Amino acid sequence: MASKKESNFVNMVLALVMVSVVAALALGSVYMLTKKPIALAQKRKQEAAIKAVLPAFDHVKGVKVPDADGNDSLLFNVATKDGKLVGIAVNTYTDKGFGGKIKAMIGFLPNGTIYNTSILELKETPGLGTKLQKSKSDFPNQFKGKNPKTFQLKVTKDGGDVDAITAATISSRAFCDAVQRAYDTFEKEKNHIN
Amino acid sequence: MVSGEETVTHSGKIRKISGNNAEIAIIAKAGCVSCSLNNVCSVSDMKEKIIEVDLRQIQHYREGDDVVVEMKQSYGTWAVLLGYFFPFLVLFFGLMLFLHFGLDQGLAGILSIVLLIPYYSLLYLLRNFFKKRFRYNIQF
Amino acid sequence: MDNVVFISMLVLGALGLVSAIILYFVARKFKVFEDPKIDEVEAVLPNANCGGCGYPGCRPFAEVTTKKAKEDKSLDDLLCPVGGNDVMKMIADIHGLSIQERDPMIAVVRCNGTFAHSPEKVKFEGVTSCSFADALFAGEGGCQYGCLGLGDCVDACGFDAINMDAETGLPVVNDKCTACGACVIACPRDIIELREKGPKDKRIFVSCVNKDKGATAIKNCDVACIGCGKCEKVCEFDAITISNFLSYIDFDKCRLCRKCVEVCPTNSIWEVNFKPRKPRPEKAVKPKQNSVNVATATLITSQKIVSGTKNTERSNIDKSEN
Amino acid sequence: MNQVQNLTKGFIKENPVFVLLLGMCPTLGTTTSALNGLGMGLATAFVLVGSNVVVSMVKNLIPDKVRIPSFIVIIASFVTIVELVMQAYVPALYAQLGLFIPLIVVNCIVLGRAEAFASKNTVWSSAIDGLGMGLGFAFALTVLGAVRELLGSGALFGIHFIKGDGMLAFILAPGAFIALGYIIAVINRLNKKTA
Amino acid sequence: MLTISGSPHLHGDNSTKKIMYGVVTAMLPAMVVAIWYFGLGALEIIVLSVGFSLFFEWLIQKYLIKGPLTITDGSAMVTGILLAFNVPSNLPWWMIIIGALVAIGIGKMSFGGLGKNIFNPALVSRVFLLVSFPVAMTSWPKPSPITKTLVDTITGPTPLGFVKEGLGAGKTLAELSQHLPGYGQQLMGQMGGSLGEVSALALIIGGIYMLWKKIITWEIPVSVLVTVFVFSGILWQIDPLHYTNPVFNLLTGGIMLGAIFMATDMVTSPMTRGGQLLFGFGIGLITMLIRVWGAYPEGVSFAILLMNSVVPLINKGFKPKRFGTVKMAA
Amino acid sequence: MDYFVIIISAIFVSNIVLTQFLGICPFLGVSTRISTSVGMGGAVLFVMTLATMVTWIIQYYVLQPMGLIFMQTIVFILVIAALVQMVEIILKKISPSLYQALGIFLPLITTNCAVLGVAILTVQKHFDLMQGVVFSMATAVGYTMALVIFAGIREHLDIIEVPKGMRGIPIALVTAGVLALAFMGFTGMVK
Amino acid sequence: MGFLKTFVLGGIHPPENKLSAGKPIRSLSVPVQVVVPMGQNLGAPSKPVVKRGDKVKTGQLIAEAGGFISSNVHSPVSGTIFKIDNMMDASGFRRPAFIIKVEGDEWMDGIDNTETFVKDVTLSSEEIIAKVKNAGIVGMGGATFPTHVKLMVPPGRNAEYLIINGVECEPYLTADHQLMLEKGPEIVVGTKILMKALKVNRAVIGIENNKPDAIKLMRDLTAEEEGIVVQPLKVKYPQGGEKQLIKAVTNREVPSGKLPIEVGCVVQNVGTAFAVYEAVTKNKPLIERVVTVTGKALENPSNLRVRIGTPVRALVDEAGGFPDDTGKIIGGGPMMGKALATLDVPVVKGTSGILLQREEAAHRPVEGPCIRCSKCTQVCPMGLEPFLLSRLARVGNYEAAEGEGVMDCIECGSCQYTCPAKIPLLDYLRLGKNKVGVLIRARTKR
Ligand SMILES: Cc1cc2nc3c(=O)[nH]c(=O)nc-3n(C[C@H](O)[C@H](O)[C@H](O)COP(=O)(O)O)c2cc1C
Ligand SMILES: Cc1cc2nc3c(=O)[nH]c(=O)nc-3n(C[C@H](O)[C@H](O)[C@H](O)COP(=O)(O)O)c2cc1C
Ligand SMILES: Cc1cc2nc3c(=O)[nH]c(=O)nc-3n(C[C@H](O)[C@H](O)[C@H](O)COP(=O)(O)O)c2cc1C
Ligand SMILES: Cc1cc2nc3c(=O)[nH]c(=O)nc-3n(C[C@H](O)[C@H](O)[C@H](O)CO)c2cc1C
Ligand code: SF4
Ligand code: SF4
Ligand code: SF4
Ligand code: SF4
Ligand code: FES
Repeated sequence: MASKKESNFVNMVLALVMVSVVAALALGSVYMLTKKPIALAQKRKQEAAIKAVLPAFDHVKGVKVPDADGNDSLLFNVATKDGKLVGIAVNTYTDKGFGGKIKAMIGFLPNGTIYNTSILELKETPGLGTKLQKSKSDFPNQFKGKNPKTFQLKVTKDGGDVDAITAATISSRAFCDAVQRAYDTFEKEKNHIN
Repeated sequence: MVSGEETVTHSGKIRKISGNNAEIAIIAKAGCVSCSLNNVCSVSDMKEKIIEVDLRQIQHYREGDDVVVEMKQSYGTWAVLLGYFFPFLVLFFGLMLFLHFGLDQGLAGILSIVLLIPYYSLLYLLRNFFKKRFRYNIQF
Repeated sequence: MDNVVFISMLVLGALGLVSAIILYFVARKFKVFEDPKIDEVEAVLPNANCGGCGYPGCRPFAEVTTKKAKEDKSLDDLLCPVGGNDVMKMIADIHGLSIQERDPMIAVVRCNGTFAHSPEKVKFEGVTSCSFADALFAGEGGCQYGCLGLGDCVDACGFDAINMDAETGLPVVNDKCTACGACVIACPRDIIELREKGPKDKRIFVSCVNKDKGATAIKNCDVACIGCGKCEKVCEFDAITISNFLSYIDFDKCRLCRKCVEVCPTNSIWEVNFKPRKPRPEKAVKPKQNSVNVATATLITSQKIVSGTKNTERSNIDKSEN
Repeated sequence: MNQVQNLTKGFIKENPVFVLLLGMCPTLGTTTSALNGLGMGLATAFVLVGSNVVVSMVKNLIPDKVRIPSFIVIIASFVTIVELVMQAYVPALYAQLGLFIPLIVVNCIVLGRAEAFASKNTVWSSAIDGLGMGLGFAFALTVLGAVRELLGSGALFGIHFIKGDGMLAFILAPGAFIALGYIIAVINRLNKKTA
Repeated sequence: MLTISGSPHLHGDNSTKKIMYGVVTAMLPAMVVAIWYFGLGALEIIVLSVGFSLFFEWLIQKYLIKGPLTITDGSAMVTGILLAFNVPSNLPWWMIIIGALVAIGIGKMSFGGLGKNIFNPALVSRVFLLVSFPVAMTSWPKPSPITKTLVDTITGPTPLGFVKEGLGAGKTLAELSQHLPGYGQQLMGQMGGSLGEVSALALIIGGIYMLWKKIITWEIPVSVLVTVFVFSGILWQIDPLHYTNPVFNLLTGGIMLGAIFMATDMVTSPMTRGGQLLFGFGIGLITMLIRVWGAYPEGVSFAILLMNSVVPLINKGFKPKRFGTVKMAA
Repeated sequence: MDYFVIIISAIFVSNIVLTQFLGICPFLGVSTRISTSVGMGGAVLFVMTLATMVTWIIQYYVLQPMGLIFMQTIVFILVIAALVQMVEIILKKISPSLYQALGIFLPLITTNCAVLGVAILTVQKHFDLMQGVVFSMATAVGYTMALVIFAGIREHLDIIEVPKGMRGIPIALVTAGVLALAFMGFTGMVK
Repeated sequence: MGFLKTFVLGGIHPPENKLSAGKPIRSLSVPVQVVVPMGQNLGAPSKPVVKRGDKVKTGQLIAEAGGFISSNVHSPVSGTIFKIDNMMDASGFRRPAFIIKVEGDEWMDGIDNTETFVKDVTLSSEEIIAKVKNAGIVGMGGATFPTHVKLMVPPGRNAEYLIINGVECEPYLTADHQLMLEKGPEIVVGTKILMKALKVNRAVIGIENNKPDAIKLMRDLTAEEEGIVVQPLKVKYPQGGEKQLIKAVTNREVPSGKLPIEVGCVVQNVGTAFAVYEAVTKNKPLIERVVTVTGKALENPSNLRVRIGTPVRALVDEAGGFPDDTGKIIGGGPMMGKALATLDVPVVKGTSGILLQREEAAHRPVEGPCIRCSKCTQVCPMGLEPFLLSRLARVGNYEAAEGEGVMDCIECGSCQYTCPAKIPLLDYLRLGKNKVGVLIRARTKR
């Protein structure tokens, strides 16, 4: 075994600095290497979400838009095909979930009809509130093709048209709130887009 | 309480005796006693702490002896207050104050950390007082 | 783009520098020297932390041996009873020393007041603790020296080496015993003794601690030592002494000739791990226990002793029994 | 000890989670399903192997007093690499594991093996050791994840065996503690029997 | 043969068994009400719960702990009945079996059995079930005298759940209260809820019986109920439109059951009277916090469990007064 | 975010130990002394707050502007390790007697996991500095609370006969589980 | 009568079963042989001053105090010292004792063996104490603490109250009660002597309310006496405990670990007061005492006046013979008494009663787990937590047990009596006290 380096000042500083520098070098390089894939992955995720809630398009543009009450802003993903507006996917949210914030993406056709919805982020109870997700239940399907102008975005218990998830009225209500927020903002802003 | 004040005890070992002072190393029992690798888990803390004890009353100890160090519990509470809790207050209220004056967050943060310097200087000035106050002795 | 790599090297390098400097000073402040041999010794120790060595645990023992080895160049009065000679030899090797081999010891229970020999006169109800019962009364069989059978020794043993025999009501030591001595301390009646194991595990001892006069002793337990002195007389090696009506065999002097065993009128001298004797007509009625291993050693004769043993009242030699 | 034993001891006998009780936080925090547990376990295993190898390579260049910080830097580098790679190629899993990936850096097992084993042994045996321990960790997390998933949602690796849900409590925080508690009790019993 | 033992040589005639069967007796009125309103479903739940509680206790003691069997001491029966009292009467049968396993296995035997547990076993199980099967655990059959329930069961919310739902949806109490049962109905138990919690009157009768038999002391139930009353009273005074009135808070939900039968479990409550008062106060307070601001409509179970966890601390803080520890004025 | 919400959330609703799963090792190995648990809480309070402040400043004034966010983990852990040691050295230099008293009183503060976790969470949640400080303070309080409750329970478990197989860690975990179950009652108290 | 004085903390009401109440004290004839143990007091055993074969007279000193806390022993009979040997005592241990063959009943000179009542005493405090010491008087309440030591108030302390303990709170026992009824005047004189010895001017005779005849009699007898009052007390066990009695009578609390004199009180049993009377006025050493022999199966539960050293068997025979279904013989009362292994043990100075329990009553009920009902805590007169202390003793955490006050336990047994889980709490507490005692001794030795 080669003899171990002694713990004197110079050795210590040298060793640690060397280790740090080499580590930084390695990290920096990996970072450079993964930078693109990471960005790509993120973009893909967003695009996938948009794709899921809108009909086919070839171009998408993100616009920040002040929301209906003017307190916050929502991201509008304006999708066009051959330069023609296909629809807008609205990044919306609500704070009224059982476990707090729920983030969702709602796709509106230009006439205000909901094309599809998807959940981006939620902290609801697994097995209950998580049924908001498409993979877990039919709940989100009832929004497809409905126009909030005629379709009351409220659970039936509150006199609306939405059938709540059994034992997850709170989450259902919250989801309605998120859609409503998106719709209100959409209605307000749709004419300013483009 | 009749049984007198509660005390904290800690087993340690006499490292060195010089004159009336004994340096006692106490192996701090890790918070994670359950962890069998705790002796290598030293990212944030020392394994061994050296404390000094006045040996004037009791002479029959030798270096390497295992002893039990004893301290009144209230001293421990005071030590935590002085060593950790008050500096926390300094940080917290310092930050509040600086932010209140509209300083930039980063600056306020740095300044409130800098505020610790006068606090610790104060402790430094008081060190002889502490020396008199905080007493430990060897049990039995 | 490369400058991300560069900056990160710079930042991390600076951080490394600062930490190194801090650590340097920390290291200087908190320098502690611990002999690496301590670790080595600790590694060979059984890590039972039983305290049999007289130190609070294995690590302290390792420290003591290391210190002794350095200062006195000898490990002679240190012994890890659990590890025995083997471990002590390993420790000595670590320090480059040699040790004196020691005869292995084992715990023996010096009471044979089984349910048969010392029948219950009263029934005890209460916590199963010998030390509690000892403070309360003399014992179910009436012998105030004998085993209470509530197993404080069993609880004390960290090696599962001693357990209560349900049939006899006495503790039995098995060969897991490491002679750590925990049971000796635990017994409120000083019944358990550490004795040399003897060659091939053979040993002879008086299985009784009753200091009553013979007549009284025999009233409570028919295998009690009555202090008749026959064994003392017959022993050619001066290994036996009698005091307080109780015989004691010094294991350093005993040569395992077994003469005393034969003369004892109450069968209170035990031989362990001897081959069975050739049956001798007059002794056949009084078969000696002749088990091959210690575990069955308590299965001794349940035969009644013919009473009428004369006991010579001796002046009390003021010598403690061991 | 031979290499095979080195590799397998981490599974039951010296399992870092069940027996040594290390790295409890990720163990409890990431095992909502068998897959998540496996992912976390493998990430940790990678860091373990990587840091063990590097530490054993540089062990003689590093003075004792800066041993720990150097090891931390090395470990943290590997953790960051894992972070970056997972973000890039398995973003969904990364999102699930969240905070616990950077926390690998403070996982006692990693530093513990670097300090106790890699800093004294050859590169090859350090790699084996890291792999053994890492796989043991991954195994433990997978088992716990599987138990929780099975009881909590009636599924295993995402495949459902029953209609509807199981006992949701097992997916939630309390179930993590309770399930691990009983698993450790069982393992203790097994180990005692074989010992 | 004579017996030797330490003093005392006399023993009082109270026993664990007497205490436990005393509790069972005290629960009879509530049981009758449950069966009257919820029908044979309630009976079935009680029988299953008690049966499996006893079974699991026996199983674990016999095969896992290998200790003495104590299923006859009545404590498992109390746990079983209280577990049944804490679930809706239409709970699927297999859930109640899981509940019994959780109560006895996790809540009680893991700690070593009777007297060793820190948490109330029936409540551990109830909360476990609530968290695991929220749907089944929150669908309450509407009570109706026994003749009708045999025909069909309609599910409806508990008054507390109803109010919470309604308030959450932005309605005011004035609108909601028309749909709530009257005080008389609340007292008798004609409202939705777990099968043992509905009739305050039956529970109070049981409580008085236990007080009379000296099975429980007044400190815990009284402090729980007073705290709830005062706390909700204050809120109600502040804003009667959004906070329910104190009487409503006392008569609905599980507060009576909790205060009288579950918080008083001697195993999991403090030893001294001062400690018990604090314990009761804590339960009342947390219950109200959850009722008013939490996600769950009812918080008694959580409150009791939370306070169970601090019982060791309370016991440390509230020691009996030791003789000879006060300085005499001399 | 409202400070009140942050505090309630960090102490009760998302208690660091019982729902976030951070700092479990010291939590499980906690001593049965209640006073030491409180003392440890005090130490954690200071260390967490200080660490959060420093890492927050580094995050927003160094890493982000320089585009080095990817180095967060490595920088944070180094900074935290150094900070903790520095506090110790300073205390020792300034008043040895005070330092010694702490040494006897407190078990090791090996809560790296929780300290680093809180630092990262503070950044992840996009708190501003004051919010971050309040968050770490409340987290420490929640941690202390869990520690103290557990110390009490441990003391109880020490004197009863827990079945052989469950003794030690298993029963501690099950107890923690039930405690977490009870803490679920706070769900939804703050949104 | 809810307003009677009593102590505050805890206490229980076991069934009284005073079977021998109202039975006049009968003198038991002198047996043919007596066994007089050398150690009959709390403290050091006494040292013999006679040899085997010596002739002794009734009341002759045969062993003298072997230390400060020790007492003289006198021959209770006249005859020959047959042997000085180890003889079985109440616990079955063989300890040194005199075996005296009785020959006639010849008393030492100077002892007034008549029943004449002497009222006036003119001795000084020191003389009284010397007489008490010579007479070998020890506490008759059960603790057998040498009385003269109690009478020597340590310097710096001041006795204010003499409390005469006529409580007899133990179920079954009636010896003190009957003694008060029959020897009231003597007890009053004894009290006055004790007051003089202690130099106090206040004495309280505490009697539980279940002995109204004794209260009335003592009231009448002390009506004229300055400074002596009779205090009726609510019936509650263990009112007879020294600290509880002081609390009940004076509302003072003896501090934990301290002696009654700390609060200016000295407590003496009525039997002790009577013995003091006899010793001081008639030079009669402590050679006989009143013993209650009782039990549900006994034909004739009695209060007997017997010589020290008489075999217990003789007492039982006098009370109707040994019933066949006896399961336990208890020396003392059922709450604090000691179980005896045989009837062949002598009556000693501390024997206040012999209680025979039937087989079915003699056994401990089956122990269950503690249900933490806190009943034991509620009844503990010392404010302890028996369930906790017993657990600490069981797991061997004796330091903690000490901190929780295990040494304060007066071993009254209230906790164990009350416990619904039938846990042998007091066994564990005694175990704990033993071990803590060892700890404390080890500590003070250092
Ligand atoms: C553990 C647990 C988790 C829950 N999680 C949710 C949830 O995520 N979303 C939800 O809307 N309700 C949830 N609930 C149910 C609510 O408390 C409430 O009962 C329900 O939302 C309203 O009842 P309803 O939907 O049957 O009308 C949960 C209940 C429990 C016990
Ligand atoms: C070591 C010791 C010393 C005592 N010293 C005195 C004393 O100086 N004065 C006194 O009045 N009583 C003294 N006592 C007697 C006790 O106060 C008490 O009366 C005795 O233990 C019997 O009380 P009991 O029957 O309530 O247990 C002493 C007792 C002991 C054990
Ligand atoms: C629990 C308990 C109960 C007692 N009950 C009596 C009693 O009923 N009568 C009595 O004279 N002494 C009783 N004693 C003894 C007294 O404490 C005390 O020793 C005695 O009154 C002192 O007087 P003496 O030294 O003359 O015996 C009791 C002691 C204890 C600990
Ligand atoms: C007054 C009283 C109340 C009780 N309450 C409960 C209870 O709420 N839940 C339960 O499981 N057992 C209860 N028990 C029974 C018993 O104490 C319980 O099973 C123990 O907690 C198990 O160790 C109660 C017993 C009594 C005497
Ligand atoms: S039997 Fe005794 S000496 Fe032998 S190992 Fe056991 S305790 Fe030690
Ligand atoms: S040998 Fe001693 S300790 Fe062992 S059972 Fe007998 S009396 Fe008890
Ligand atoms: S025996 Fe001791 S602990 Fe029990 S009640 Fe009496 S004084 Fe209290
Ligand atoms: S009386 Fe018995 S069951 Fe009740 S707390 Fe005391 S020891 Fe436990
Ligand atoms: S404290 Fe989090 S892994 Fe150990």
